[in-house]
Amino acid sequence: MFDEYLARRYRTTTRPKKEHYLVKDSAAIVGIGATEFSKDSGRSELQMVCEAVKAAVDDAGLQMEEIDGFVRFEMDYTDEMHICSSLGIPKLTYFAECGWGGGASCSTIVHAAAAIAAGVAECIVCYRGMNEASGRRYGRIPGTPSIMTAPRDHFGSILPFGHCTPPGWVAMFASRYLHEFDATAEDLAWVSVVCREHANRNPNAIFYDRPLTVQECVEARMIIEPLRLYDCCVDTDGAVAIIVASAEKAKKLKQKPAYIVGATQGNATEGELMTSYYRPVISGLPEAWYTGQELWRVTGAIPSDVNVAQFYDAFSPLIPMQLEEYGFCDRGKGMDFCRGGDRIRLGGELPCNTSGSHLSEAYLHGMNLIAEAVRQIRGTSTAQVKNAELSLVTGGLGIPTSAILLRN
Amino acid sequence: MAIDSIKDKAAIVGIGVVDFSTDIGRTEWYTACQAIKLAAEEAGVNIDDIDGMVKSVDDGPDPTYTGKGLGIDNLLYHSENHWGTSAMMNAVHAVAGGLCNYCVYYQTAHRASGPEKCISDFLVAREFRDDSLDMVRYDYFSPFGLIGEPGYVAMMYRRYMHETGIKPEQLGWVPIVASENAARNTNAIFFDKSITIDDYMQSKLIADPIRELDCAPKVDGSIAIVITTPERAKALKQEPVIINSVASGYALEGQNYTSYTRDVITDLPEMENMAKELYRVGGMGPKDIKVAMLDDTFAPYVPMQLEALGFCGKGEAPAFIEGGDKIRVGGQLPVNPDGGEIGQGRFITTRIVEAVRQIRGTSTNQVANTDTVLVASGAGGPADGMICRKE
Amino acid sequence: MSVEYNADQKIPHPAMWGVLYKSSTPFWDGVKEKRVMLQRCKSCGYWLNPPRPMCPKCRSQESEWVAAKGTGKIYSWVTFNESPHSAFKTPYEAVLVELDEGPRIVSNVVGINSDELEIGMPVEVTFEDVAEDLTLPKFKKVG
Amino acid sequence: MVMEYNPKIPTLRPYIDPDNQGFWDGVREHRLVIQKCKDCGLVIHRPRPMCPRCLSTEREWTPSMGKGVIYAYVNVIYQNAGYPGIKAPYSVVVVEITEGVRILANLYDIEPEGVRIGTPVEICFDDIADDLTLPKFKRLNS
Repeated sequence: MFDEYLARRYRTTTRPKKEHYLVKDSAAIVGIGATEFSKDSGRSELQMVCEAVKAAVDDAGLQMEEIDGFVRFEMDYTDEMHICSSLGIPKLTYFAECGWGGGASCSTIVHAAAAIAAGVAECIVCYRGMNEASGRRYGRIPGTPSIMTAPRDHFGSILPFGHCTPPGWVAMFASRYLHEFDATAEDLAWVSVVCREHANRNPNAIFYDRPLTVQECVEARMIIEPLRLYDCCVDTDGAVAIIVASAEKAKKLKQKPAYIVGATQGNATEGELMTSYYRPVISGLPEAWYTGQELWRVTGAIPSDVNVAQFYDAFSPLIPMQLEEYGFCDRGKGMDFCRGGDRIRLGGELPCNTSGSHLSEAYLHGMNLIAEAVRQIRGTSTAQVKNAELSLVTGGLGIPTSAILLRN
Repeated sequence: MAIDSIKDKAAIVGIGVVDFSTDIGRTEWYTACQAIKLAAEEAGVNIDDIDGMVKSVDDGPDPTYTGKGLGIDNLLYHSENHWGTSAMMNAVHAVAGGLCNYCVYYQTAHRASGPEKCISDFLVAREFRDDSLDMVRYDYFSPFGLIGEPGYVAMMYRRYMHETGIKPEQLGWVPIVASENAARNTNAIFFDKSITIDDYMQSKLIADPIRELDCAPKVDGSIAIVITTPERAKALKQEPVIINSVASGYALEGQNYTSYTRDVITDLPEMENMAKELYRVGGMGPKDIKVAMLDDTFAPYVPMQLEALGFCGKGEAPAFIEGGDKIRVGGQLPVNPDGGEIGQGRFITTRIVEAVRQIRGTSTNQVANTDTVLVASGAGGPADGMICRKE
Repeated sequence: MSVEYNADQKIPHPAMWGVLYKSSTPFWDGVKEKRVMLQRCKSCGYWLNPPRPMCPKCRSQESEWVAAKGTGKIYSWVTFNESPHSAFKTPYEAVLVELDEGPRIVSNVVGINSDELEIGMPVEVTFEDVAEDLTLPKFKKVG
Repeated sequence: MVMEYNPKIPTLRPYIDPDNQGFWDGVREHRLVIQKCKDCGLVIHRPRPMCPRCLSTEREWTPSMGKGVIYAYVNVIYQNAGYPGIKAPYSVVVVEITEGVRILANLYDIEPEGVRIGTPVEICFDDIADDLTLPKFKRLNS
C-alpha cells in the first residue's frame, strides 16, 4: 500500500568520490570549555557562552585573537556578533549556523571542518548555551510558531491535538519500536541505569551523587506513555564550547589533538520536525542510517573498529535505535545489545555515553557529548576506555542529524 | 589533505527564478520547490542527484521540507546561514570539500503577501529571546521609538551626511540608475520607466533623511542556484560560471544596521575586511572587476560600499555616483545592471542571478565583454561577497 | 518637539518580557532613581555599551555600573514621519546622544523642535514619566 | 471519555495556507479528504504543493472513508508535558487508514488505558469551538 518510492533507498550512484573528501584528517578538535551544569545558572546565556569560549581558548592554549570562525546553532539565542563584542575577537572570516536543534550538534563540526579543509579559517569555535532549566524550556509550549511558513504548517498540524512537546514526539516512535520488537519498559531501564553509572563517576554531572536502579526506573512517574521520568533527559542550564583547528596548527597546541576522521550529515525525505510519522516504517531512524552509511564510507572505518561511542540520548529508546542504525547490531537487536547493560558499560564491548550524557550529566543539545568524546581521545575522561583510538559522536534524532568520528 | 584556498573550486551551473510579484498566491514551500525544479532543468541535473541544500535562515522552508516536497532522499549536506548570502560559502565548501556533488542554494521570501518576515523587526513578538543582539534593540531603542530598519539606517546616514557633506541630489542618482536598469528588466516590477531627480526629491521622507525611494520595496519571489565543481560542470547544459572566490567579513562592536557604538559609524569595516579576504583568495583587485552587484537594500549603503570595496577613494563616493554616468551600464563601473533590490524588491539573491547572466551574456542589460563580476551583500552588518568569472 | 504617545497603546519596554538575567536591568533600575547608569570594566575602564558580560579589551568579567553626569552632545537623529509602532504619534525624533563620558545612547528630545536640532548641540538629561510604570531618560537644551 | 478543553486557555488553531486549505475545509464540513496527484495518482498525506514522485503541481482532494487501525499512540499523563488547555490524561494517535496514508489525531471515545496498536477505528469530527473543528477517531462501528 505504500509507494515504492517512499521505501528507504540508499543512493549508491552519485556519491562524491572518496578521495575527493578533503575533511578527512585535515582538522582536529583542540579545545573544549564548559560552564558548570546546574538547574539555575543565575546568569544569562550570553555570559555562560562567553565563559565557555574563554575556557575552551585557554584549554587549547590559543590567543583570543587567533579565533577566526564561529559556528552556532540556529536555535541559539546568542549571536556571534554579541559574543565577539564581549570577547574582543577582532576578525572573523567564517560564521555559519546549523539548523535542527540537537541534530546540529555534530553538524557544527561538519561545517567547521569543511571550512578548515577549504582553507578559509584556522580556528573555529562551535558553541551552545542554554538556560533550559531556569529560563524558557523548549517545547513546554512552542508559543508563537516560528515565522517560516513550512514549520508553521507543521506546528499547525500537531499543536491543536496537544501534541506539543519533544517527549510526546519521540514517544510516538518509541511506541512503535517497542511494539514491533516487543521490548518492555525494563529493557529501556538498562539504558538509563548504565548512563547513570557513568554519571556517578563524573563530578560535573547533575546526578553525580544519585545512583539509579532498574526498579526505580520501572516505577518512576509516567511522563508520556511509554516514556517514564528517567527515560527523559535532564533539563540543564549551562554552555559548552568546542574549538576546531587545522591539523598542522593542532600539533603545535597545548592539548593532544582529537583528529576528525570523518564528519557527515544525514537527511531523509518525508521528514518533519520530530514528527515524521508518514514513512513506511517509523520504528527506525533513516536520517541516522544515512549519516552512518556515509560516515563509514568516507572514513573507511567499520563499526567494530569504534572503541567508545557517545549516542545522542535525549530519550532512552534512542540509544538502542542508534545501535541498529549505525551498524553495531542487526535491526531490532538494539534492545538485546543493551539488556543487562554489560555490553554498553565501561569495559564492555562498546562503552556508551561515558560521561552520563543527556540522561544523567546534562542536556546541552549534544555539545557535552562531543566534549566527552574528545576527553576519551585525550585519555582524561572520568570513565576512561583503555586505548580509545576511535571515538564516535552522533547528533539529535527525529530530525536531520549528523555524526563525527575522532581518532588520536 | 586540506587545500590551501577555494579559488576556482566551484561553479554555478544553473539558475531558477520564479516570477516576482507582490501577491504570489502560493506558499513559500510551493515556490521553493518550483525554483529548484527550474534550476535543475536549466542545469541539466536530475532532481535526485541534488544532495546538498543551503539557504539563508530567514527565507524559505528548511532543507527537510524542500527535500520532502521534491522527493529528494538522503541529502548529504544541509546548512543555513543568518547573514545575507553567506550560505554560498557553505555551498562552495561542501562542493570543494567533496561533501556533496550538486549543492542547491535557494531563497524564497514572500515579504509582500506573506506573514511578517523580518526576524529582527520589532513587530514580531520576541519574548523568548534572552540576551542577544536583537534584545539590545528592544531594551535600548524601542522605548524611544527607534524601530524598524529604515530608522536604524537613517540614524547612521544623518551622521554620514554630516561627515561627508553628501547631498540628497547626489544620493538620488542610486535609485535613478536603479530605475533606468529596472525599466529594461522584465523581472523588475516596480519601475516601467526611469524616475527623475524631482521624483526622488518629492519621495516621502519616511524616516528623515531616508526617503521611500531609498528603500527596497517588499516583494514575493523565489530563486534557486545549482553549484558544483568546475570539472563536473563541463558535462552540463549551461556554460559554467566559475566562482573565483567567496568571503565573509566581520568587525568588532558590530550589529546589524545599528553599530552606533563604534568610534566612526559612517563606514563599513565588515565590508572592508571581507573585500581584503575576497581579493586575497581570488588573486584579484578592484581594477579587474567589470560589474559590481552591490547591496542596495538601502540606497546610502551603495556609496559606502564603493569606498569599502576599493572602487573609489575615501570620501570620493558622492562624486562617483553623481550624475550616474560612472555607475550606468557603459560607465566606468556598472552597478546593479538588473535594477538591484530598489528595482526588483528586497531579495538578496537577485544579485547572484544577475552576475551569472552578465557572465553568460544573457542579461536584459548586458555590459560589453564582462568576464569578472563582484557580488556583495550584508551592508551595515556582517558582510559576505563573491567574485565570479568566465571560464 | 517632544514625543506624544497614543494613550491606548502600550509603549514597548524591556520589562514587558519576563526574560531572566537581562544585562539591561541595572540601566532601567537606575532610570527609576532618575540616574543614567552605564557599565564600565573594573580593571581597564573600557565602557561596555551596550552592556555585556565581559570586557573585550582585557577580558575580565568584573564590571561596575557608574552613574553618568547626564550631559552630552547630539551625535545624530532621525525624524519619523511614518510611525513604525502604534504607540508613537508622528512626527517625532529619536536622537543618538554622545555623553561626555564617551558612550552613546539612543533617546528622545524634550522641548527642542526639529529645525533647531543640529549635530554637536549640547544637551542634558531629564526624566519623563511616560506611563504609570515607565519613566524614560530624555534630553533637553542645556541651561 | 471525551477530552476536556479549558476555555480559559484556547486550543491552538491549525495554520491554514493554500497547500492544506482543502484538508481543513473538508474537516470543517466533517469530510476527510486526502491529497491525490492528478498526473500519477499518488495519494499522500500531510498536504504539500508538489507530488514528490512526479513533481507535478496538479493535485485534487479525494474523499476517504476514514477507516483504519491505530498504528502508533502516546498517552499524555503528566500535565506539564502536554498542552495546558487540554486536561491530562489524553491520547494522541497516528492512524493508518485504508487508503494507505497516516493521520495524526486524538481519540474520541477510547480511554488512554484501553489504547492498543491495531485497534480498528474510524474518523469522526469534534466541533470544539465555532471556528475550530478537529478530526478524531472513535472505535469502529461503535
